[in-house]
Amino acid sequence: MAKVTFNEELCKGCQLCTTVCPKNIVIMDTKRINSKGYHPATVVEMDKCIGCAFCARICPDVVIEVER
Amino acid sequence: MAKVTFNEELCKGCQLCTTVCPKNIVIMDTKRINSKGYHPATVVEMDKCIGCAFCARICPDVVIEVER
Amino acid sequence: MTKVFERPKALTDKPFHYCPGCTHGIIHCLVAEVIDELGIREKTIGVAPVGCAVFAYEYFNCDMHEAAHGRAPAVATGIKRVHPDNVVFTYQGDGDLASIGIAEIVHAANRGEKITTIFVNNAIYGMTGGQMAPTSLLGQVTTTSPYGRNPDTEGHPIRVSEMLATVEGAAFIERVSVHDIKNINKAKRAIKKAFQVQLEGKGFAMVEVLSTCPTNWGMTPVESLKWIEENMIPYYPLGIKKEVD
Amino acid sequence: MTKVFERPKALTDKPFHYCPGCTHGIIHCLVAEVIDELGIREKTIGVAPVGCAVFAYEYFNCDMHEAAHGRAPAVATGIKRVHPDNVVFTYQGDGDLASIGIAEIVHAANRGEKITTIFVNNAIYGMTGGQMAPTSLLGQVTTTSPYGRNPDTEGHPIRVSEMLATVEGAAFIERVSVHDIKNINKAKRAIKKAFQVQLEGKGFAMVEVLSTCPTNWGMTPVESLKWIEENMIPYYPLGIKKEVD
Amino acid sequence: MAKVLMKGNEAIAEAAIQAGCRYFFGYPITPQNEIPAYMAKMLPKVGGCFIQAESEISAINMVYGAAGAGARVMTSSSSPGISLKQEGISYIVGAELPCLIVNIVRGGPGLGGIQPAQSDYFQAVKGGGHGDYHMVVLAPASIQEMVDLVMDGFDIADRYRNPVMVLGDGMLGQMMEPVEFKERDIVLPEKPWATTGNKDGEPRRIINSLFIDAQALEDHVHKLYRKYDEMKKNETRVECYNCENAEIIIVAYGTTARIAKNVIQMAAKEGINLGLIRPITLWPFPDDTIDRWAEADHTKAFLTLEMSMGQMVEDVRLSVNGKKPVYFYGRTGGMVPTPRAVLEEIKKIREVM
Amino acid sequence: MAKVLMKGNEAIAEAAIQAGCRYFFGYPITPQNEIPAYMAKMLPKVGGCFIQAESEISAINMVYGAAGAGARVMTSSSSPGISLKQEGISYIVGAELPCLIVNIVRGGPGLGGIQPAQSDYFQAVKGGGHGDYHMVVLAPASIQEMVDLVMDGFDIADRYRNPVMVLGDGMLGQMMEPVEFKERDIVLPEKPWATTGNKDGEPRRIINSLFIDAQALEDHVHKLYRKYDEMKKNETRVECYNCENAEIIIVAYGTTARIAKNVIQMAAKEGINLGLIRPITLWPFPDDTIDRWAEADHTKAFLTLEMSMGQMVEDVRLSVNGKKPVYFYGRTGGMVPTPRAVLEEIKKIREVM
Amino acid sequence: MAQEIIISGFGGQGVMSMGQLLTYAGMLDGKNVSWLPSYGPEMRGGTANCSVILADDMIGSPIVTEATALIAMNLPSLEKFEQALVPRGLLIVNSSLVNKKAKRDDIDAYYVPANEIADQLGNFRVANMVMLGAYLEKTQAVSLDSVMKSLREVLGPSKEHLIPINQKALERGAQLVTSIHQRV
Amino acid sequence: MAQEIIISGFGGQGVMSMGQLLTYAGMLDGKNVSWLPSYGPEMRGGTANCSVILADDMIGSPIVTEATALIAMNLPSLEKFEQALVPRGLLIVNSSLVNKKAKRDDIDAYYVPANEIADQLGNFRVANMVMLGAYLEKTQAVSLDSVMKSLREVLGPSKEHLIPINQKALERGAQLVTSIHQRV
Ligand SMILES: Cc1ncc(C[n+]2csc(CCOP(=O)(O)OP(=O)(O)O)c2C)c(N)n1
Ligand SMILES: Cc1ncc(C[n+]2csc(CCOP(=O)(O)OP(=O)(O)O)c2C)c(N)n1
Ligand code: SF4
Ligand code: SF4
Ligand code: SF4
Ligand code: SF4
Ligand code: SF4
Ligand code: SF4
Ligand SMILES: [Mg+2]
Ligand SMILES: [Mg+2]
Repeated sequence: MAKVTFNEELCKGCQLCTTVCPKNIVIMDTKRINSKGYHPATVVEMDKCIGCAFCARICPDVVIEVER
Repeated sequence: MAKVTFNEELCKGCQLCTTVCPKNIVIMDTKRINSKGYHPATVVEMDKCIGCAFCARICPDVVIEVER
Repeated sequence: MTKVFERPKALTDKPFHYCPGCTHGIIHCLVAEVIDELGIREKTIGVAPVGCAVFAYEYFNCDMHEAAHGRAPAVATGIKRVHPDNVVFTYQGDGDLASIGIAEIVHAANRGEKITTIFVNNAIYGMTGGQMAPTSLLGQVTTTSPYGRNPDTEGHPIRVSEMLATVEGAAFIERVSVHDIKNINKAKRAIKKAFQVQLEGKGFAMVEVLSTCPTNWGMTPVESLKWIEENMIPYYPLGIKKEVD
Repeated sequence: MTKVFERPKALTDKPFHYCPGCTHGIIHCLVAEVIDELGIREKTIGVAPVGCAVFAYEYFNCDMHEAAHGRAPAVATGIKRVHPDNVVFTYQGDGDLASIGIAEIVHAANRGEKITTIFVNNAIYGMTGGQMAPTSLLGQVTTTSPYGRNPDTEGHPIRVSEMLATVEGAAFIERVSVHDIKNINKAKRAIKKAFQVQLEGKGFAMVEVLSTCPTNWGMTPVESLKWIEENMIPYYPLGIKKEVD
Repeated sequence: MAKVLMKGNEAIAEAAIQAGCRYFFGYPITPQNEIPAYMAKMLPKVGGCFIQAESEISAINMVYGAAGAGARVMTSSSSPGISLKQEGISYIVGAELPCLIVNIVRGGPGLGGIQPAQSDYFQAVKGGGHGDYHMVVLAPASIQEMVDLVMDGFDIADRYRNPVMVLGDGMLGQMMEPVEFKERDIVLPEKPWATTGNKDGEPRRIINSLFIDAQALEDHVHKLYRKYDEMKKNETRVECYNCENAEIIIVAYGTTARIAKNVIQMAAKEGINLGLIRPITLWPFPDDTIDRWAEADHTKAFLTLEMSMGQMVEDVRLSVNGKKPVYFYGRTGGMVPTPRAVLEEIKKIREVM
Repeated sequence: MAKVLMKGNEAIAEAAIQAGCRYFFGYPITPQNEIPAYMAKMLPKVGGCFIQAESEISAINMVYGAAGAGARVMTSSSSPGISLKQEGISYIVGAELPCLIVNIVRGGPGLGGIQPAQSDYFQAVKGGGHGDYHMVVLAPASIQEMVDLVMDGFDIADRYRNPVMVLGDGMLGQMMEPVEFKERDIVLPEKPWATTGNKDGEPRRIINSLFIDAQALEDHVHKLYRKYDEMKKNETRVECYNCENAEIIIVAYGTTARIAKNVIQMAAKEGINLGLIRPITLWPFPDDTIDRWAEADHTKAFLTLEMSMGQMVEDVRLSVNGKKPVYFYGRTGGMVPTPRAVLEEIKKIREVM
Repeated sequence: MAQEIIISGFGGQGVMSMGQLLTYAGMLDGKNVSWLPSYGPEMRGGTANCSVILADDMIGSPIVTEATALIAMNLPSLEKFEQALVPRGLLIVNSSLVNKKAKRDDIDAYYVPANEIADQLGNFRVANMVMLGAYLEKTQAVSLDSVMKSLREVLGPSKEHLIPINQKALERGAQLVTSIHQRV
Repeated sequence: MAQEIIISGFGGQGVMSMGQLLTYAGMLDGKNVSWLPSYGPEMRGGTANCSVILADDMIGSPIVTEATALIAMNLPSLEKFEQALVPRGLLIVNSSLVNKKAKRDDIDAYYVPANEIADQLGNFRVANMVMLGAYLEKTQAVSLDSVMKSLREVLGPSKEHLIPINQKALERGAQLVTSIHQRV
């Protein structure tokens, strides 16, 4: 049981987080756009998250918090 | 048969030449003083000179010419 | 549930101004985590460079000094000599450290100045819009090497870590990368070590971090990580270059 | 009888201003002989430093440029790029090259600038009256290290040749000494090689020459030669540090 | 030739190349980066050489070497980088070498900002480096003038064997305007003093700024000052605009001179007669021209308009020498004065006048 | 305390130590080498730290760091070395840090010579670095005054958080005179802005000269200039000597002011009444004082006496503002004017007057 | 009368090139012209803007502080520059990204869904041309002919094939502001 | 009247310290004093010289251009500075190294074989004190008492033992110029 939280307003849509998730559950939310003009990253199927924090670790904008 | 010539006015009396002569014939002429105020180096017993040019080689002020 | 990853205390709340995907942000985060873990935030004084990280003084949540371009090691020396019990670090780009500031880093290292340097090598001048750095790779196209870096006229990329490893005062020098999780973790360990070396008074410590500049490399952030792996690391071998006990 | 030793053509008639027994004079003579032997006097342009050899422009019988302190390699770069077919050399002291001018020499070497550098390491600032140089030995007393050079605060003497040997653009680097006839002869061969490397367009070439400063070392000229042998050479090992074919 | 639309910085670079400049040594800094970029691209195509030096100090010393070797050579930078070049500039003057130095000024002091400023006037004109010396300082107010002055600048530098500085600012460097590159006969002068290799039997060429004997150094400085007298006589340039009946004359150069013209037009609509004296050479300063207008009855006052806290105003005061009041209006740190604010200032002056 | 006989350079160093300066970063250069040598010897004994930096640029940036860290800190150099420090000085001003910078001036431009000169006046006073800024520039004329001004200089620097420059020359640096070190209570001010480590709950301390927003930079520069107004009000120093009935007033500082006193004595013997205005602060310049004497009926003219081609004379002219003629006599390149030659010059002026 | 235009938006929206195109065309039309970019670190991801002046008289300052027209490609641009418009100034807003209206009522405002139109045309990059078309239609500041010539110049032979879609975008922008008069 | 003295010789002849000693003594005597060395690369092997002023009034320039006395330790010094003496100025020449006479006849010249005397005293380094003794005898510029005090100060405790020989040298110099009046 793990949880990731995105501070979406900080996200710059760089996609780095999407490349490291072992569960492939981090994706870009192309439907939304934050106030900086970027599509933010988000997690689908949160229940698959193992809380490895890889996504957070690689995020250059410290967008992601991970709990486990 | 070799010959060394000193351009005495250039000599600064540093004595380096006196330390390298294999024949020990280069000495400081403590009786004379050149216009810069130094005792110049000179050769005694020129006939012993083998023209190795060590003295000239080490002289920092290019005082010495050697012929052979 | 406990937090396994959260914003380090040694970072302020200020969002980074870096371009999307620029790994300066990752490196900031690593430095901040190390400061937190070592519990030295209250005695750390950071020196910001001139380069994209010029605003580092807004991000690191400790006392900060903004140096002139290339002079961070001299500024850090001034600070460290006044406060020998504090922890002083510089954060510098490759233009800053390897080009205009090469004299300052060589001599800080040679004096064995007890400071820690985080050297961000992204093979380009980011802030000024993509000029050639001394670390730019052969053939790399930049605004000032428009036909690709040519070794005949511009020389080869300089390996600063290897060079600094030759001076006696350098106590710890390692090159790391942040292009994947494994390497990010290694990078963190190296940075921690570089601060510990300072705390132990051993001498100068530097970590060279291979980093991206998606904007001026003209790549996506994801492509950029790959470019580090495929192009930079072969020329800039990772690992410890110097370690003194 | 034939002359086996006479004043080289590449020296002017001007008597040197150096102190009695200062080996700057020997080194001048070697450089001039090499220029004569290679027959390149008419195409050689020399760059004089700021240091005791500041008046080198009065002694070398070729076109000369007096550089700012430490900047001879940059000046030489400017000249060489304008006249790539000429032979350009710098003559620099250890304060000039290893301290204020370390950035310029590192980058000239790294660019593989096709110039020849004669680096006179006398472990002190001669011209300004005996201050510590980056190359001063541990414990050496100078006006700015009055209690002897202390590695904790002033760092260890820097081995520039070894450091520069790490950069790709350096094609030939050798350390020599002039404390006795054998070594003087070796020094001459090294200097000749360093000019040949330039003539062959191979890259940057440097010869580091261990040299005396009887005046500021507070010794007689003869004692000074001994001091090179007994104190400098053990720390500054002689020999080729880099050679590229 | 037809007009082309060009950024100021690129126009500078192109003008230099057309003037026969084949060597450029520089180091990146905003807001002048288009100059090295253009040079990096174009110089190799014309057989020239661009080097990004490791620092501004190296750059100016490469210029020193290349100038001594007889090349037409240039460097450019912006404020902090120009500060770093001060020792080198002083050497180049001392050794009597020609070269062109461009400063695209930004706000200071320190790291300051990157927006346009005129706060390096003193540095350029009074001598930021050590010792007694001067440079001709050219202050273009349009991209066209930048081109023309860059070309003239090289000639002036060669004529007197002295560096010439072009003082622009971030606005002039970054803006685009149509510009025409007039055809010029480029005749590079003979440089019998340049280091090229000493041919047997000819005198050696020595580039040097050291004169250890004080009397020799004084003689040398006097020689430089005789050249400066010549420059004052021959090279002073100034534009007078609408001064004939002006009540208040604005003195401004470069960007602020452009603004002054807006002010004059706005003022004319309100029936206020203003003039502009625009020094084109900041050194030599057109003191005679200013003095002449100070003598005129209709001139009641001067207003010096600068993007600084007041630097050129001292030269204006020296020129006016107490004959009329000299006021000052300035913005600094990258702020550009608006025409309207300047007009308001002038109205205030008219009230107290 | 009893008087001791000391070289100017050593007196500067000792004064700094007595003023509580514990950090010195410098690089050797003639004719100021006794300062670093003295510091190297004495600072370790008082728990301070001397570093011979790798260059003048490193030295000024070490000063920048140490000043930011709250230390009383100093550097010294001579002309070419001071040129190299210009960027750093501009940063220190921009970041509002106190420190003392000593320039023992030698002849320029370029490598020039090593004999005494006053040709760095413009650089010191108008700003050799980029951007709008000023430093208090102190010009001692005796070893005793050097000592006193060095001590005052540190206080002034701290009071305004701005660098202070002491402008000497090779003669003042090398000569010996008796000097007394008066006891002072050294109270180093609190520096709540200095980088010392950020205690939890307290605001961080940031040393910085970057203001990327132009309006913010202008605000910052205006803040600096409010300090400069204060300095002008509080720190201007000048000596007037024999001006009461003087027909011609010599304006001179430092070494040339000493010579001027010889001239005045020689002239008095010939029945010529001369005075001396000696600016002790070159910035802020004592323009009010000069203006006051310019107003006086007995004052027929001014003669500015400098070891330069004429630099301070501009400030004198600005102060006099056309009220009386201002003449200039100078030697340069390390030549020191003889009293007799100056007197001859004055006689010539009297003829045309 | 001189046209003094501010064009503003995110970096990447073609704000600078739109300005350059207009300036180039003005030059071809024989006008005095100037183009001035904002530059600085805010270019990174933040807003970018440029000033364009087209005049018959001499141009003094190239900075537009009293704009006759504002082309706002995003919300921050509208908020930052609305107040710089002269009374009766022309405002063209990219309504695809801006869901607010102008606050002032003494200006002529038009809301152009430039991104949608560009998407319809099949290339999201030509949103700027849609806006430019609208501007040109309203002001006739330069001839369409010159704009097309400039375009050809700017795109160069390698991008010749993009001319038609750019022209289309210009036309669609023009049509829009003649049809839907969204005057406030 | 002020004493304005030039002391000149080879580096190593103790020219600078002789000047400092005199200056120090002047200070102890309550006079205004100044000492100014020549400095520069010519110090290297060439000549060294210093200016000393001892005055009751304020001292302006510390450079002596119109000397009341010249102490010439070698030939170049005599040649360089003879013309700087005021009429009736005092010249003291080290005749051990200088085999020429002064050219001027409007000055008081004394020839002191200082090196020989120093050698006789057993320490060639005190030749400068012989010259100083001669100067003091002729001018009474400062008290012998102050000179001895200064000497003690300058030599320091470690060289205390050198005081007697220095004093002897001073005395011998003084005797010489009273006995052999080599006035020109
Ligand atoms: C003296 C000086 N020279 C040049 C500059 C311009 N400048 C700012 S940042 C920079 C280089 C930045 O490159 P780097 O250090 O590699 O950092 P990055 O932006 O790549 O992180 C330059 C040249 C300056 N501010 N000051
Ligand atoms: C910018 C600058 N800084 C300092 C000096 C003073 N200076 C002249 S020579 C020298 C050092 C000389 O030492 P080195 O290079 O070792 O040469 P050496 O005299 O020992 O042969 C220095 C610091 C200067 N002339 N210019
Ligand atoms: S914590 Fe790990 S598993 Fe969970 S979303 Fe992030 S990367 Fe994926
Ligand atoms: S790595 Fe961070 S900034 Fe990048 S897309 Fe993911 S959450 Fe957003
Ligand atoms: S040539 Fe050789 S043998 Fe002859 S004097 Fe010189 S060193 Fe001695
Ligand atoms: S080595 Fe040369 S200078 Fe030295 S004593 Fe011998 S001849 Fe004279
Ligand atoms: S320009 Fe490059 S280094 Fe700078 S923030 Fe952007 S991506 Fe990072
Ligand atoms: S000071 Fe030293 S290096 Fe210089 S000339 Fe004298 S002995 Fe040689
Ligand atoms: Mg970089
Ligand atoms: Mg040396």
